[in-house]
Amino acid sequence: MIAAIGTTSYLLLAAALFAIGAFGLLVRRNPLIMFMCIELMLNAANLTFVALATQLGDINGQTAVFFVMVVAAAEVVVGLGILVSILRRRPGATADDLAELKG
Amino acid sequence: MLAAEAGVGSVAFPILTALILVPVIGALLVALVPKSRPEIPKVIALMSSVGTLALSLWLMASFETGDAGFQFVSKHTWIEPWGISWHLGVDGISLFLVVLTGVLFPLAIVGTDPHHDEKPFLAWLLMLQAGTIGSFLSLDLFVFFVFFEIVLVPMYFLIAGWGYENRVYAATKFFLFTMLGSGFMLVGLIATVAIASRDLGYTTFDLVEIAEGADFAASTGRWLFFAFAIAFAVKVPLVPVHTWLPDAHTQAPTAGSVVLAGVMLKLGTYGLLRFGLYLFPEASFWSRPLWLTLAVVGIVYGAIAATMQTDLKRLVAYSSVAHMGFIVLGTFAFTTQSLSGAVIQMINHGVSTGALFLLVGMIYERRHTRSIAELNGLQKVAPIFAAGFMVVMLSSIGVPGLNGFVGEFLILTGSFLTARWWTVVAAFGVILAALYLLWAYQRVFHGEPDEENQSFPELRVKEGLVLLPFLGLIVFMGVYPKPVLDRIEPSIDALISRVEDNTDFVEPEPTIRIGEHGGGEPADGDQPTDEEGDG
Amino acid sequence: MNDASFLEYVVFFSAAIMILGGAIGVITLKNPVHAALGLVLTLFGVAVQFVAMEAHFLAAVQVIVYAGAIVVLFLFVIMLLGVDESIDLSIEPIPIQRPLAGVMAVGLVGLLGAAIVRAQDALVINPGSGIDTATETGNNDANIEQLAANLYGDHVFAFQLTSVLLIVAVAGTVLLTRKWPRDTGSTDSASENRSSDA
Amino acid sequence: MADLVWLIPAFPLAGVLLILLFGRRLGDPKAGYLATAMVFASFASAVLVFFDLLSRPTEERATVVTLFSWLPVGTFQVDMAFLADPLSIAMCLFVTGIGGLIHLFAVGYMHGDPKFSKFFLYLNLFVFSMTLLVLGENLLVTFLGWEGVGTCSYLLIAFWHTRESAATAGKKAFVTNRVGDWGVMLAMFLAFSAVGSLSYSVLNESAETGELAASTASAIALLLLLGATGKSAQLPLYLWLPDAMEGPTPVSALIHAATMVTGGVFLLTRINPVIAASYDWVPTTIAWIGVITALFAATIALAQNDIKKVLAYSTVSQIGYMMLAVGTGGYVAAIFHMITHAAFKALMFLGAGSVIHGMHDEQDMRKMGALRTVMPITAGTFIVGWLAIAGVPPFSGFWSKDEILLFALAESPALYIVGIVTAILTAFYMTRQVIMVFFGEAKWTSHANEAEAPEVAEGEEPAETHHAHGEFKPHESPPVMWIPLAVLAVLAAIGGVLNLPKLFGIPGGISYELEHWLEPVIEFGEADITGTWAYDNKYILVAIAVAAALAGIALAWLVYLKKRVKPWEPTLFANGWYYDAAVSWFMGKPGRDGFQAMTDFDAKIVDGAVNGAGVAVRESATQVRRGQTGYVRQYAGIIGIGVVLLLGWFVVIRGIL
Amino acid sequence: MLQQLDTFVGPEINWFALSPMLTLLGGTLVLMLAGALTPLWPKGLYAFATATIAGAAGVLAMVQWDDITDNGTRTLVAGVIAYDTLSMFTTITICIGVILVAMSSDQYLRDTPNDGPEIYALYLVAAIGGVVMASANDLIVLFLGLETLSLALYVLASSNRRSSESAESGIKYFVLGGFASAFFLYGIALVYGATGTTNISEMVAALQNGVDPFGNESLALAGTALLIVGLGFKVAAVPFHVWVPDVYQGAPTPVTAFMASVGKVAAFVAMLRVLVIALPFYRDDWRPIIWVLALLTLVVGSFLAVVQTNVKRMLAYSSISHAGFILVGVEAAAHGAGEADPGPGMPSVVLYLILYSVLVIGSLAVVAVVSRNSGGDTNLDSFTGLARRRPMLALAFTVFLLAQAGVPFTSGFIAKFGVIQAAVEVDSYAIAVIAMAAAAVAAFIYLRIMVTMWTSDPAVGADRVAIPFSTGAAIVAAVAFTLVVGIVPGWLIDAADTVTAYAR
Repeated sequence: MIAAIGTTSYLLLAAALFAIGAFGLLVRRNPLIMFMCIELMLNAANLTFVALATQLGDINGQTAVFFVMVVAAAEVVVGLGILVSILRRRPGATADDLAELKG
Repeated sequence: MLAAEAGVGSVAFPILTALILVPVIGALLVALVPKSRPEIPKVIALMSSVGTLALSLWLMASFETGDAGFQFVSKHTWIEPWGISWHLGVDGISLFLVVLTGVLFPLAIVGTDPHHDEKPFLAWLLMLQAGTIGSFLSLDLFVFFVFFEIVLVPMYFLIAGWGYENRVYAATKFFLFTMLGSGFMLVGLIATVAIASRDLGYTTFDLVEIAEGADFAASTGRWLFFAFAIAFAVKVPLVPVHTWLPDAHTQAPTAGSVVLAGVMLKLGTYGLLRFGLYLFPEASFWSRPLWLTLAVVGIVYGAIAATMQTDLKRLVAYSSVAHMGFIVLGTFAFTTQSLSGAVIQMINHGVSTGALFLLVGMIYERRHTRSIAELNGLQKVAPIFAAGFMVVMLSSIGVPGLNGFVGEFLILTGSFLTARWWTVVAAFGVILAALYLLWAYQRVFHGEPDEENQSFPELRVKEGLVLLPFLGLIVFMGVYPKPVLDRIEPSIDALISRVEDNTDFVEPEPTIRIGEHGGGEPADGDQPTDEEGDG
Repeated sequence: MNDASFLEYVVFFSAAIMILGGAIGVITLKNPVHAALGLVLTLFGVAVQFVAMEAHFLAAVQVIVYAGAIVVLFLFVIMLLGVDESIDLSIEPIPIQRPLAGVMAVGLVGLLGAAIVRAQDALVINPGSGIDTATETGNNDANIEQLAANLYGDHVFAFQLTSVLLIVAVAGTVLLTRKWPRDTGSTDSASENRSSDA
Repeated sequence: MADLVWLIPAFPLAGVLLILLFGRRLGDPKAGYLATAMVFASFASAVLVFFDLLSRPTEERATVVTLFSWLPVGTFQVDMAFLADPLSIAMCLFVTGIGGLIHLFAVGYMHGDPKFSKFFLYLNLFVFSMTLLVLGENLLVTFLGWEGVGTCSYLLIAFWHTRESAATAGKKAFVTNRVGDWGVMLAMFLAFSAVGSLSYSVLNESAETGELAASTASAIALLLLLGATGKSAQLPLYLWLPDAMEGPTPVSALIHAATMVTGGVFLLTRINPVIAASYDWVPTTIAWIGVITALFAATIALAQNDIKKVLAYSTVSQIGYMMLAVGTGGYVAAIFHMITHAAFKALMFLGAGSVIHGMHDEQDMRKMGALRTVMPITAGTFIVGWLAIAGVPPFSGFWSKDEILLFALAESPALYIVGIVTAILTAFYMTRQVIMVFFGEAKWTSHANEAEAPEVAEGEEPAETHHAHGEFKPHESPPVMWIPLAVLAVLAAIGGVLNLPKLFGIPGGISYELEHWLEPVIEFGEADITGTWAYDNKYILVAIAVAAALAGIALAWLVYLKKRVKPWEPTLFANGWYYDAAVSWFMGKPGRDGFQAMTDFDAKIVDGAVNGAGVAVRESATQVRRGQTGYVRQYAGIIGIGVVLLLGWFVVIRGIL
Repeated sequence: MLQQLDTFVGPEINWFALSPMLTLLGGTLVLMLAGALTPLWPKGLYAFATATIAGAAGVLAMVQWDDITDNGTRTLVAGVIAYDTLSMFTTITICIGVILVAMSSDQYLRDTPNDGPEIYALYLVAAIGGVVMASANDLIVLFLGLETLSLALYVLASSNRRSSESAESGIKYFVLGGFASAFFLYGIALVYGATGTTNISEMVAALQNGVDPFGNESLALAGTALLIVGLGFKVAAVPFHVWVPDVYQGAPTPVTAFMASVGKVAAFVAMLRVLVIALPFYRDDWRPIIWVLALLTLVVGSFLAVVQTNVKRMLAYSSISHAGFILVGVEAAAHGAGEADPGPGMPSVVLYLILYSVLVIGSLAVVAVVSRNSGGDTNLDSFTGLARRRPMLALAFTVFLLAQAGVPFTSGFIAKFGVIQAAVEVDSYAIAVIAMAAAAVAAFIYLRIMVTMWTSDPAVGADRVAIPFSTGAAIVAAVAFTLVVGIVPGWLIDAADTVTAYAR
């Protein structure tokens, strides 16, 4: 049914999104935005899943996406919980500020 | 062919297992004694070690002379899925090493006292005894490795806990050095089993079964042999992997040094015999130029290094390097004389060097220094002590009539048949031995004592009693080694014929002429001077 | 090319622009709020792509869960902690970090792209049972029903597992947000438990 | 009867054990008498064995007594066995006999020494080892004795161990001997690999039957020669003997003159068939080593002032003669000279000891003179010894030396000439000594303090040794000391009867006794050189020899007594051709540095490599550790790079390529 | 519509087979509910309850083991869960881990103070996640299990809110973990694209009846790479180990123990599932990678451990080098992957896992006790002269350290021996030798700790440590296990050997 646009295009788009997310996680210092970057990567995976599901005509791919969304939600909840518990004590702390443990 | 006799003379009472367990139990008991009873541990330790000694003597008494095979064999499945069995046995090669272990430990326990924490000290010592005896008795690769490895722990703690100024450095060096070596051995050992299992059709760690059942391709066998040999070379130790020894000896407490020199170094040479020649005859024969060279280098190198030492204990340690070199030389010369000499030299070195370390320890007790420069004129203030030292020293030099000579001479005589030029060089070690020991003796005992040494106490009765067995052994083994040699020889012959079966090596038999008295074997027509398989 | 395919092109590329643009926004915008909005843009773009691939249910969930719940959560936290724009993106304290990131991003795109491109002409078309879509079967709920059947059929275990996941989230947040020494914290945690178990 | 040969070593051994146990209780002088008794008992048993052998037909004069099997390993069977045959018994007789006398002397000499009993312990141990050496049935038992006497000499030289020089001398003696022992050991290995046994019977037999390849025989002979040069103080290993004079004088007499030092000659005689079986140049080598040593030592003796040093060098020189004899095939002559030399040299050493004793530990001859007046017995006996060594007929030395020179000439004129020159020198320096000590004017009346003569201070013995004596006045020694002197003097005088040649007047019946006695052991005798010019013109040789002796004496007379000629004592001689100095320098400087270098190599390079490995681990770890910065983003970066690498491997290398 | 619902039949669910997980889940709920409703439980009851629940789960797993030996392996719930001894072995291991950790947590949490049902509940939930990972027969399920475990660990890591280190470790772990699991998920997607399924059984089938080996391979390979990244992160394989030192050091000590035991176990078994069981088709592609990872992990772990001064950090690095050892086992398993007899690789891995888990929990329990009176300080100095203050404690720690060093008559030796044996039997000698060398290097730190404990006198004022009962019990149990297995390991080896008959 995807007559004109091949799955490959979707996959490439997803790959790009994934790479951007990964890049962002490396360059951004604000933990919140790092979380967002993780979300971007997860979405890239989702996009890949759906595209491949359509390509393969297999519903399991879409089901997987559903689970990923749940995971993403839980992850964000936990992550933000941890983050809040830290930033309450140290407002405006960036990822680089949290580097007491090293070596 | 050794397996054939396996089980001969095995008795109902598992004496070999008992030999290992008695010290272990002793150690546990010692460890369990409450702190409030400080006098008990020594008693227990003494009892258990003397018990071990008694067992070992009984073993020697009931040992079948003239039987080449393993005796008192006891074999029980241990780790079934891996084909590992608790397989113990003793033959002429290991018998006297066990006895030596049995003799040395009580003396070490009586003759030395740790300055603190006697309880753990004794416990570790007994553990060490169990480990060494175990590795001498085990006929299963796994069991051997286990014991070979476990002895590191007590020794480590003995050195690190009761040693002298640099003890931690020395102990760590010793532990890591040996562990690195045995790492190779473990891999080689498992590989041996894996490859043997392809021949045997089943997996077993049993030394005898592997030795009899499996035939390794030449190249394979050589690799495996080297994996083993590295570990043993470190333990012996051969130059250039010897540098842990001087530190370990120098820093170890007296008992530690005695045991280390007395029995632990023998693990290496014993391993070379049992897991080199016996398990990989082809490989060990193929590689003998290397070993002979290393041995000779060790003899000369160790002697030279010993000459220039300023620390008395370090000097003795380096002399050990030289002496162990003789043993390796004899091992890889593949003649009845050299191998018997090697085995008996293990015993003699254990006795002489053990005694030397004991005496040096006594000196340290009295003067709190090991530096040769700070000692002088001791013979004037302590003649009896000096006399004892003199006898032990002469035996270490290898004066005929004392035990040191027997081993060295047999080794050299035998080696001369198959490794002529190596022997010629090795014989220089005899000269150097006299040089470094007499020089040291002169510096320490001769001359006028200065005021620090004026008050050097004479040999105490207890010390004398400890020293006496050593002296007795030194003289006895020097004058009448026959009983020992008779028990060693059959196993040695079996070993050599095994080498002959697996290689093109033929032991050169000197022509025996008519009119020769004494029971020499019938002569075969070998040209005496030719050197089979040499070069 | 016919209109339908043209339309698809339009949809695809516009959505792709939304996605990438939003993503770029997320990683470039200094203000966290703006970044969050960039994220929303991306998520919508993805939703659009889902629709284009006739995964209507997922599209809906995408919008509701992601754009709705998650981003709101983000914004909430941002507000809670107060927006700070102190972080200056022009400077990078860790020297080799950006080159590193660049190498990684390029590498990812390049290698994944290579893999995808190599795979394209070999991708098997519809070996599976096929996906029921509203366009094929007249039934508008077809996708939902199929998804449901699959969810409660083959993937029922996974579905139940998600509840465990949520328990973790709940327990975790309770643990993290509780005040020490213990006081009122217990009651609300209990209520959350009940709700999650339902 | 001959089976009781084991008694010969047994008695001294018993003495050793007894003194070891009760020595301190017996104390001075009982311990000494016990030891002496033991040695004489051993001598008695030797005599018994001797007569037993004598009672047998010549070819049966060899008995092997096996005590037990010592080192039985496979084909290598060595027994603790004794061989009682003419040679060994002859040796035993003079070893135990003279040894006993010296023991007796020592009782007096060592009187008052705090370690009196220990001294006799060592002395008995020595006699025990020496008897083992000579009685050994195989090379190994001999070697046992060989090393034993070496050890005893070490112990006895360093007897006054608080004296640095004594300790050093002892060590030097032992180590130098070890060099020789190296040769002996190799000889034994070679013998075993060649004939499969170390027993003399087998070895000699195979040599006679020619089974022993000439090459092997030569190798064995030369290696044993090396051993002999060590034990018998020949070039190049002689240098321990002069220093050995640090020991008490009886020791010098017993070990370093009469018995031990002849061990090498004995060994070579023992294996004479092997020497015979080896290449011709081997005996020649032995001969030249002997004769050169003889000359060399004689020259040094010319310029010595220490009464014992002179005797020491003369000993070296005389043993040189014996080696010459061995090299030229005159084994009988060698043994003959060995015995006579044992007698007169022991005599002279004891005399010297008596002098030193009387002079209160003065050893410098320049401080003596005219002592005949105060110690007549010593002087008399010493003079007998002097005449003997100088080779004045009919004293014993003359006969033996003459025999040796005969063989030398038979071998080659060159050897003979050197030998004669040495004879002249011998007569010269011995005369010099006698004059300096017993004649001329007494220099001891104005006894200078020791400080003047350094080597005297060195020769100083612990003061407590002679507390017994009062203020200074040379005096005759007690009977216990001069009786042995007297006995030895007799022996030295008449010792020649052992082996009189067939010369004018001498009835054939009593000639060549020793040679006949040694017949079974030594085939090669004077009979083999008949027909040589030398043999046919014995008389001329005798004449030359006598002339040489008298010439030497006369010359010394002129120089030292009549002072007609200025003494010629070059420092080169006084310092022993600087040979000792050179060797000591080598050992001390380059040798020691080499050892030190090797030791440093061990510490720095070998051990350094080990520690270096440890440092390397630590360093590299410290470097890598820097990567663990604690920045979570950098961690992510590391992970990301890892991802890229993995993808690279899978996609590119495995997938595309 | 209605009749559609009628036609729908869900998969039959073998509740008994799922009972271990259900037990753990039920336990979680009970803990949280009861803990919430009755705020003040008697001290230590949480720990006790947790241990009991875990124990019950473990017992059930053993019961099922018998069932499997009798009736053979199968897959459950529409084939997403593998019902075989591999999962049971792991389940038991994890349960043991939970029991020991719970026991050693009790006093620690009360000191923090951080006592309460949640942490224990999280232990149990995480255990569920681990069990699911280990027994998943479907990549999606595996991913969900992974996330369950990870999320629980993130929270646990940062659970000590008094300590900033704990928080830092939590956030670090979370960010990196999310990062890694994103890769993992993307890898699943790609593999899904290549094989058309996420179910391992179908995946193997699809790959074996060879979907076009040229095109899809690239997708599958890329997917494999990303899967390895995700799993490598969890098992702390260099270079994906970066989080380990910081997180292990920062997290509360019992939690560290939990990560090092349960986390590692689950991750490694999941790795076996994904690589050895699911992707034997590509084993020649990923085996070299495992080889390299093993090498790097061994070297980096051992070397960096040498220069540490903090005991927890030392143990973190040593756990990395242990992971290297286990990777050697995985590499060995790779040789026989997919064949009828996969060889000794997998058994050696699971054997190592169970033995190491007990060791590391025991070691960290000791650390926890010691750090109690040194104010949570885990520097090497706080162990000075421990033998004088607490000989028994020092002895126990010595046993653990020796075992980690691989000294005979301890479980550690058996573990190493098994791995090396596995490697050697498939002729990968090089890595075996490297592993032994690395072990020798790593032994240095164990010696260092021992020396500090034994040969130096305690600092002035260093009082005797009070050993809480539960922790003491845990330590004793661990020591006993270590020594018993060290001396009579046969039964355990037999058990481990059965895991090669896995369901798929």
